[in-house]
Amino acid sequence: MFKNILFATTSSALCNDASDVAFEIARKHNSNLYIFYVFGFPSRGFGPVTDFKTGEAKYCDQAHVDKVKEEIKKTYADKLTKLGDYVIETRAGVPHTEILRFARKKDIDLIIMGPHTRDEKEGLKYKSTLGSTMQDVAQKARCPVMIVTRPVPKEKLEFSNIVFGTDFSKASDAAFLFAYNVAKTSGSNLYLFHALDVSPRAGSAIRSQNEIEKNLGEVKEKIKDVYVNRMEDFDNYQIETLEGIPYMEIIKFARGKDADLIIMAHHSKETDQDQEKALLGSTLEQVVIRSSCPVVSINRHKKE
Amino acid sequence: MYEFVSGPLALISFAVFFVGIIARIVWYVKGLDWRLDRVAYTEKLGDGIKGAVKSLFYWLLPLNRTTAKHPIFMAVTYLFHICLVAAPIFLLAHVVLIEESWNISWITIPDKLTDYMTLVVIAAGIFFLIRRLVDPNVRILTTASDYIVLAIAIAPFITGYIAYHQLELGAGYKTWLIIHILCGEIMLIAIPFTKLSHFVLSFCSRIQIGMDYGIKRGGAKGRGIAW
Amino acid sequence: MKKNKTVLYIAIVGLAALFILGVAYAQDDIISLEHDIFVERERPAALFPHALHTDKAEIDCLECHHIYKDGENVWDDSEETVCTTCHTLETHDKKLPAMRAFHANCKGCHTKEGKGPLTCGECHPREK
Amino acid sequence: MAQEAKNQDLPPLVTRKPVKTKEELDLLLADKGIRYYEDMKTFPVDKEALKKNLATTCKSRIRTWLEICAHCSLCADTCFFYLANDNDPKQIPSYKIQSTLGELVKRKGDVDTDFMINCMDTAWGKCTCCNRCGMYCPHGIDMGVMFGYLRGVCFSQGFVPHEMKIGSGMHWIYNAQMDVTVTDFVETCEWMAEENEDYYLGLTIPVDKPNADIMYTINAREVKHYPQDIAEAAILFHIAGENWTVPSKGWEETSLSMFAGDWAGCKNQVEWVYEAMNRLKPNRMVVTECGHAHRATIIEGPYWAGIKTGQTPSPSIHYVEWVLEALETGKLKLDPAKKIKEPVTLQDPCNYIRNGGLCDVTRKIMSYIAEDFREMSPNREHNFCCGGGGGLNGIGRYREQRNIGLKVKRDQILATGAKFVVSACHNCWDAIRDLEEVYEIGIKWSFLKPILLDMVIIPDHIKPKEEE
Repeated sequence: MFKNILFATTSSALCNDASDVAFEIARKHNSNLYIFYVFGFPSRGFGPVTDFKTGEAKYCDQAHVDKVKEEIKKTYADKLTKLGDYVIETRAGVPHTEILRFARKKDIDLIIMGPHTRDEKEGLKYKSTLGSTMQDVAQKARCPVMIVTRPVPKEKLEFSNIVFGTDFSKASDAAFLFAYNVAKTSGSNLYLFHALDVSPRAGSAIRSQNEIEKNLGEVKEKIKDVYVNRMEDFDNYQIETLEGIPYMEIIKFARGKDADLIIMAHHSKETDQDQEKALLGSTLEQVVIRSSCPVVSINRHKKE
Repeated sequence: MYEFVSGPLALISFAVFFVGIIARIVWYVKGLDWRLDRVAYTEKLGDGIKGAVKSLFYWLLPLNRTTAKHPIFMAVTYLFHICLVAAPIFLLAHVVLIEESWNISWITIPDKLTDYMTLVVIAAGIFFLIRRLVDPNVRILTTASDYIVLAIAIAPFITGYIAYHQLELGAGYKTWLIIHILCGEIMLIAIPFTKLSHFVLSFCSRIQIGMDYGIKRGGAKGRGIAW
Repeated sequence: MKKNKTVLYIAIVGLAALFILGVAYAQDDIISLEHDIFVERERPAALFPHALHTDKAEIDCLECHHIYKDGENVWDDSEETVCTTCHTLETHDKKLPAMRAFHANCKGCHTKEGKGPLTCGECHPREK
Repeated sequence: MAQEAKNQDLPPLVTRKPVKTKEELDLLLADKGIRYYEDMKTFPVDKEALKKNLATTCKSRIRTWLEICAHCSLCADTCFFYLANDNDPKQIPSYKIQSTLGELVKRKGDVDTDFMINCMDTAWGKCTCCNRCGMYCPHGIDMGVMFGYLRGVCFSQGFVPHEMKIGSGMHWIYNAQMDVTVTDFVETCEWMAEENEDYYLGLTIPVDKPNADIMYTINAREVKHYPQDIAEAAILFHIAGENWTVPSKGWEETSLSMFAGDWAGCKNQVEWVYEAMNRLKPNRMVVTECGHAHRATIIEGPYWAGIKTGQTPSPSIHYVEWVLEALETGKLKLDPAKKIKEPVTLQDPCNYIRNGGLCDVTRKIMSYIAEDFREMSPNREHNFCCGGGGGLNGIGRYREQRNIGLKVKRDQILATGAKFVVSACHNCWDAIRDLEEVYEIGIKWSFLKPILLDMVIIPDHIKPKEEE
């Protein structure tokens, strides 16, 4: 299922939780693990690159590459010993570009990463030009992208409870297939969940509770119609709907069900030019920041 | 002595002057190379001429940004050059001498006016000199030859003024007159060989840069370059 | 008293007239080429001590004064003596304009003889 | 001493020839300019060759300029370096050229190594060849042109900044300013098409399509670091319904060879692009939002390639020209409600404004995208260089000097009151990014493509269909 896993690391504490998850999944699935590190962007010509993590300018020559690889090995020493196949790869460039380029080239099945540069000062400085690495990767990757922001106990990686959040988009379709696959393989509980957006942001007129409840009923039917029919003999699922602000409802729901994994689509095309939206972030981003379990974002079907 | 400086020597210096500047123009034009300069001079002659005319128009007249930016200096410069060229050419005495020698003549301007023009040239020369000595920007650029060239350019006017007004000044009229003529001849001879060659080469350069912009650097696009 | 005064006046005028006549007759009182046709002069009139040329230098009148007929100078002192009668400001009848005539005549001779001034200021001196 | 002895055994880094092999290039890259500049200090001047070079290539135009310069200092305040360095007389363009090329010509090439290093430091570190001074000289003396020439002289003698030597080598080896191969380029195009085809139906990036209307060429940096720029271009062409293509060979429009003064390299590079024009026979070529690329391939290129008319084999235009055309003909329709509301200013890139005559084009585009457009002062052909032109952005040796030079642009931007700078040029974009990094004045900057993409009305047949 996860033949090739790409773990995009900043080689800092920020990625510790993600690394635990990455190594464990790779071990469990006997996957090829690519530990991927991006130095940053050349500050000029063929000169040193500015490290996004430290803001330092360093030449990416062989010595430096070796040093960084050595450091990564050291950082993950005890975990690496348990692994079969792994490769440490480094690149200089814009992180999300290099991650995506590599993922495409190596036919990666799952990208695992931490929240990356989101709340770091240096990262913010570049945000207006480079965007948030996580968001860009999640948005553009052809494969599922798992974002881990909190520590995950090993046993939770059995994925007994999976929440699939849908908005019925085409992208959600891809997310469903992945959720279904994982649930089937791991024998998990699959919650097919939709949050009806009743926040003022949604723009529509305020609905009466009757109307909302009617809508919720319709949504349930739709879930059955769209997803349930496609699950052959798999019956370990529940359909749930709630009204509210979508990301809040997903978080609350996942917490209530002691979810181990949230799977959802991320198909916002909002660019960073749109200040308001960039500031609030997409539903996915909010979920990622707040979720206590890993979140998998899927945007599209894998290229055949 | 007077006969010599106003006769054969004058002839020689005029000859050197004319042959010299023509040679400089020929040398300049022959030295233009469409490949080295990266300007399609002949292939796009039409655009080139348009650009050249534009360049000359905006710079022969004070219709350019440099004049707007440095009005005082440029006013002095324009006046200096106008007077420097016009005064000797249209001075009655000079025209009379030329007419008597070569039987060609042209209009003249009143002595009173040339007298003021001479003063303008001298005053401007002093202005340039002081600027060279005082302004750090100009000082760093200045070489000995700049002073020499300035002296060569101003000397005929100072001596001409002295001679015209027949001031004694220790030497007497005739001596000053001879010095004046010599100074004029030195200037004529110096023009092709020194920075004073800008007398013609500046036009060459302006035409060239006009063509450059007219042919190559977007001159044919939109309204062309705005000097 | 009154009669005496009248006599005195007559005497003065008479003397003056004599003096002027004498001067006129002697013809050596020409010192510059003050011709009326030069209305707007750029330079003072040229100095021309006539006597210096005729008496001292003993230059023949025909060197300067001329009326040509069939290529021969037929001038004599009964003829016109004022140069600008023929040589007007502008050229006409193939006659040189006045200024060029003077310049050619004076400077030509000065050059040829190697005597006399050639420079502008020597003939046209400024008033000091 | 020990260092010298050691250096003698190592392969030479400073040479009078361009770098043409991968080995030499790697050696230079690995050196980071340390031994390179150290070796340069003792690298001899080939006086005979220099003399010959000057005699054959320094002709009447430059000699006249050098000779008739009136030393009047009117060019002083035309140079942003002079202004940024508190009116330092040593930064007067005339002084800079007279003390280098002027002296070189006067001495007929009889100069020493220190002199040549000073020439290098001046030609690259104190002049971006923006040609602004040339527009203010009453004699029409263009010191930018002369510094361009001096760069060539320096290059032929091996006195060239480390990164410029590498850049010129990259062009020889990869036909691109960076180590981007044809495969990298084509793959990136495929990748970008894949990444966006779900959002824009029918989106493709056609490679090597003959007789297309537009052959689009780019800057290698877009492949290497900003592939989304290629995607944006593709999307906009697609929305506009253009029949366009990219050449698999001949896609690189930039020329570090030009910045380096490697004239043979320049010729080699543009011929690669022209070859693509001749092969694919497009109606015209459009170059990406890059200033020097336009200058190198469209303005100067034909002369390097020996084309007498000074025109590229296919008519060539800058991206901004295409944008304006698309806006005016309605191929691209922008949503007026999305016009930028905040004050916006515009950077005029020297290489296609002063040296390309496109100032009206960019302004007309601004009228489509900005509600509160503020001109910098001065502007258009008279705008100051961003501070990073002429390859200066890329040279480590002059980083400090460049950062000082950025002050002029910083003050120009601040004076407009705008916090958003539109910059349709890679190097200007970089310089403005760097000036924000160095001086932190709180501005944003952008190419045109993302702005247009944000505002453009996407035709229905391109919109993805959500099964609802």
